[in-house]
Amino acid sequence: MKKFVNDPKQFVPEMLTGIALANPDTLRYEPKYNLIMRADAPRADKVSIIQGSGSGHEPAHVMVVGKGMLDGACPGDVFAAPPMDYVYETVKLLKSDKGVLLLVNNYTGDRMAFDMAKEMSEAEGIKVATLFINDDVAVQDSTWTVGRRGVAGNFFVMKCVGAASEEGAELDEVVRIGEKVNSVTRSMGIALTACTPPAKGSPLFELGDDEIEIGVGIHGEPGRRRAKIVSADEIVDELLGAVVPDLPYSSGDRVALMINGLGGTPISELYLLYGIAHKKLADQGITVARSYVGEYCTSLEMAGASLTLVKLDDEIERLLEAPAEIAYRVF
Amino acid sequence: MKKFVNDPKQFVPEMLTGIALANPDTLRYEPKYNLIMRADAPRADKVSIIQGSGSGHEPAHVMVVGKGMLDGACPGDVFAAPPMDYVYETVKLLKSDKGVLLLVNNYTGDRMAFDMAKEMSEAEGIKVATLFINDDVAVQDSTWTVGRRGVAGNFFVMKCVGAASEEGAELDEVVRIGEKVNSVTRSMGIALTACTPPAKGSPLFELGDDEIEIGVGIHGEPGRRRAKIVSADEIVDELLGAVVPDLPYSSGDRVALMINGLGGTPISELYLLYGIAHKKLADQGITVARSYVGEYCTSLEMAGASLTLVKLDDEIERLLEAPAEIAYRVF
Amino acid sequence: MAVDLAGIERVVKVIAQTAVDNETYFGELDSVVGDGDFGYSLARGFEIVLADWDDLDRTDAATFLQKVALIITGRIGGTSGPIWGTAFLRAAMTVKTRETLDGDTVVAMLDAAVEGIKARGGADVGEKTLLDAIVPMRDTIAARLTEGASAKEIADAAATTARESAEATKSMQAMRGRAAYTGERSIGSVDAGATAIGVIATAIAEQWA
Amino acid sequence: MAVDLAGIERVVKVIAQTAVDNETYFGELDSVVGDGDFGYSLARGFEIVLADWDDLDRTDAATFLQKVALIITGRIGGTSGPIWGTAFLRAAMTVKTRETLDGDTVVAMLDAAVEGIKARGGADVGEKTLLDAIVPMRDTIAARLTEGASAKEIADAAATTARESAEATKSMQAMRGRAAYTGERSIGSVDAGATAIGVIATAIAEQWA
Ligand SMILES: Nc1ncnc2c1ncn2[C@@H]1O[C@H](COP(=O)(O)OP(=O)(O)O)[C@@H](O)[C@H]1O
Ligand SMILES: Nc1ncnc2c1ncn2[C@@H]1O[C@H](COP(=O)(O)OP(=O)(O)O)[C@@H](O)[C@H]1O
Ligand SMILES: [Mg+2]
Ligand SMILES: [Mg+2]
Ligand SMILES: [Mg+2]
Ligand SMILES: [Mg+2]
Repeated sequence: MKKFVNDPKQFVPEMLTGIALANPDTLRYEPKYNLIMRADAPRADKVSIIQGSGSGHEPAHVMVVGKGMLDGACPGDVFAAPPMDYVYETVKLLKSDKGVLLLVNNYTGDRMAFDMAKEMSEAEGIKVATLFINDDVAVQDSTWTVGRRGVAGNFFVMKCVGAASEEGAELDEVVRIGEKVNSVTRSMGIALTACTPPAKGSPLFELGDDEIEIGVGIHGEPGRRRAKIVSADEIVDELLGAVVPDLPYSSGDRVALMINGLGGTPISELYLLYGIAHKKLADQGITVARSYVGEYCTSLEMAGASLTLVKLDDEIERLLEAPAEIAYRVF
Repeated sequence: MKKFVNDPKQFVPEMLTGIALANPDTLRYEPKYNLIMRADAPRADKVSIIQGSGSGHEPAHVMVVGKGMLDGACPGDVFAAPPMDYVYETVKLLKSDKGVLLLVNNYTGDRMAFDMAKEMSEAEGIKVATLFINDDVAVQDSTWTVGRRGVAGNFFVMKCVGAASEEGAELDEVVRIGEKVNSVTRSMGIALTACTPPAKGSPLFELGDDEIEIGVGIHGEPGRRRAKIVSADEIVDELLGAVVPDLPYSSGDRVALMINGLGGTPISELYLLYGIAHKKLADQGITVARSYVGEYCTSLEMAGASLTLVKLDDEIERLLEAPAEIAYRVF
Repeated sequence: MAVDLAGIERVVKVIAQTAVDNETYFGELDSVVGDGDFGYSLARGFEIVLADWDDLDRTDAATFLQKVALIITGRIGGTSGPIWGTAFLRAAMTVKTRETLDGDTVVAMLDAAVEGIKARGGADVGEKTLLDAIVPMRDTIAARLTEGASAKEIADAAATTARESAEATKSMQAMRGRAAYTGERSIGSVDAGATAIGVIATAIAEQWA
Repeated sequence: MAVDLAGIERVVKVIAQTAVDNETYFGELDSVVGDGDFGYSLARGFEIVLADWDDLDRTDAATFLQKVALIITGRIGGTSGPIWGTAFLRAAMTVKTRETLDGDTVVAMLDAAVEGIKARGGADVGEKTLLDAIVPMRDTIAARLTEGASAKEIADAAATTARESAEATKSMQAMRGRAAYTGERSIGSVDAGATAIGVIATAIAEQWA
């Protein structure tokens, strides 16, 4: 394994320390719960927005804490949902009169930790709602009850509920918006390489020099099927072919298009994919009105990309446009 | 080779097409010269800032075109300085009464193309200045005349001259600022893996599973020496040990600290390095007043990172803080 | 008389030590069609059980088990935290109303744990989870008890069944947890959670030697 | 009488074709201590020379060479564009004042090219660049001319010297260009530019067969 790491067990705490040191004025770090929270949270006039999830998806979610996005993120270790305590203590630290919204990427472990924490918080009189994000079309939800996974589309849910809560919207309203955004968001990913959790020290799966995994999640778990590497055009066809018909997105729709890097793919390749997808959507009469190209939800250093579409309406577009200030930034 | 690519010869044009499609209102693309330029440039009341360099360093430089940064970037192919024509035509398209500033990462090929283009432009009465960026301490400049290389520190030069030119500063003043920033900026990089130019299809060098290259540049060329992989702490010591004494940066200084990813290293690892470096600088009495963590100047999909320090003064800090809007963005 | 605390302690310690010792192995198992964190998660939690060992409240066996359950729930991430935490909590509640740590008590504790796991994760036998090792193991224990076998014999038989049942998950398709996302590709490899139960049961049986 | 256009054309075409044919090989050479783009850069430029071939201005040999130089300078990136472009431009200027494409003219063209390359890139012989193949080759041609050798003999000797001189760059430390950044590590591998000169000179000599 070649990574910038000291003791692998300290990988997450040391990363969180870096985030905190880089943003001393705006963020606060609670090491006991892997918690990165806004220094000015909780605010009585704002619903608190909390994400958990595992680590290894950075910038999601610890680097998107800030004005107009999350109030706090309390990830578990790499690829592990947070222990229930982390969520429960985070809710207590961030509780607000307006309520707390827990954003949960839809996985068994995350659901259980957040459900348990919600129950315990409610028993203490805290107003809590949960919202499960499940944008991944690679997974069909007929056979197993937990259903589709939450992947990079979670960015759009976070952005919109973050903006709405910043404007002072009530919990119900914030939940309505988040559910709407989730309901019009679909994603699909492709991996070119596996990834290596620091504590494991070796790749989670082996891919041949000419192989790709189609329909991967964001935890280094294998995808739905393996295929030979093909051209960027064909890869975009594969992704759009899965995503577009699923909602479906149709001629006349305005959409946001995200090409998300999974961690090891340079932004040059992501923009190349973006250009192809933008044109192919235009050919279908679908207008890309907003573009998102870069890393939003990664799988450690996995090379690969996911494509996300969000069907826009005036409300969503306005919330996506609203200003936000987070640790993940250029300047 | 596993990359998102169609015909490798079209790698750069297809990437540039993606950038243009993602930013239809703010950017213009001139395919003949690999040129990405601001849609509102040139402006008679503003010095035009132009970068060239090779491709493969994205977001530098084609994705940092925009308000407060570059007016145009006309890269060559992957790792190749732009042909002289690209620069010359770009200067003609972006010429302004206030003048044109050419930012050149200090490499033989880049210097020659920009010098020739400058001569030809001046012959046509265009006011042109060049500024060579050479922040890399890995290269000593005693033996060969072209001297030190320009690497990720170029971001700070671009940011400051971009901000100054946006404020309407005259060419001389913009050059003074750029030269000052360059003179207080030092960088050093370490690679964990080699990188693969699309047209080559195989890695530029081979690194063993437990080896790193110390003092690499940003073109996949080998570094100054090879070593066994060590802990993140020791890597930061190595980088700071080369960078800090070079200017030198001393106790009492306020600095900007950049941990730049070389393309394949996830931001989690970059923040881990950041935290370590921030603390070690504090131990030496050096205050990190501004932080930059992420990808600024890459080497395709190379895993690795570089560390850059900029000694701050009030003027530099003000220019770094000034607003900017570029294609490389989160929201 | 309350259930013998020493007996509970001994079993818990074996479980904790086995989880810590098998971190890498359990992680490898979870890498095949999962995300590789199972070994790490268990080890980080049970490591704390061992570290806090001397300070755990030992008012009675139930209280002790409850404290262990709290550490697990609070400190283990992923699916395993809630699942294993719930199992320990339910077992603790069973012990509360029992007098001795005999075979019947063990079966009752396992029944409670199984119900807790089912309630928490919605899984049932045959869906390729740790239930596919625990439930057959529980049945073996119950059957041998009726036959009047010795504690040692029962422990050995339980371990054998747990191991064999874990091995049998190979042919199952995962219907729960992260492995389920891989669909039919999950067939052909054993379930990590079930295998862990087999390893732990074996370690427990070895204590009787 | 002006210099024979056909002769110039033939040599330029061989150079262009050789650059295109050796894209991968030249790229590999530049990968050892450089950035691997040398083959790609040359090929992309000379590809255009070949594509535009029929439309190039053939008013006279000097004009023709000048047009080629413009394509090279304008379309080849990296260090090679300015270096090779300058070399062709200087050679074109030499031809302007010459009557025939004889041995003396060739030597004069090479001298002009060498001066151009030195002026443009600041390098000199012994610094591990293409100069280390061109300059010895030029000296061989001049020497054989004095001895009264035939054109074919001279071309063969030039090719041999270019190849041997390129090979001899192996023991040099790079003092110019990107390879110089690797310091002593550049010792032990041939220079890409010098080797290209050897390959091209060999291809030209083969035309005389
Ligand atoms: N819904 C469920 N109910 C019970 N056990 C489950 C369930 N889902 C998964 N498991 C068990 O958990 C094990 C994986 O644990 P862990 O790695 O902690 O989960 P994950 O990483 O998927 O969150 C599986 O091998 C399986 O035995
Ligand atoms: N200053 C220089 N003067 C003349 N030739 C040079 C100089 N620097 C490098 N070269 C030649 O150029 C070759 C590399 O060309 P190229 O790959 O285009 O350059 P780069 O990628 O370094 O910009 C070297 O092998 C060497 O022969
Ligand atoms: Mg997990
Ligand atoms: Mg180059
Ligand atoms: Mg797991
Ligand atoms: Mg080169």
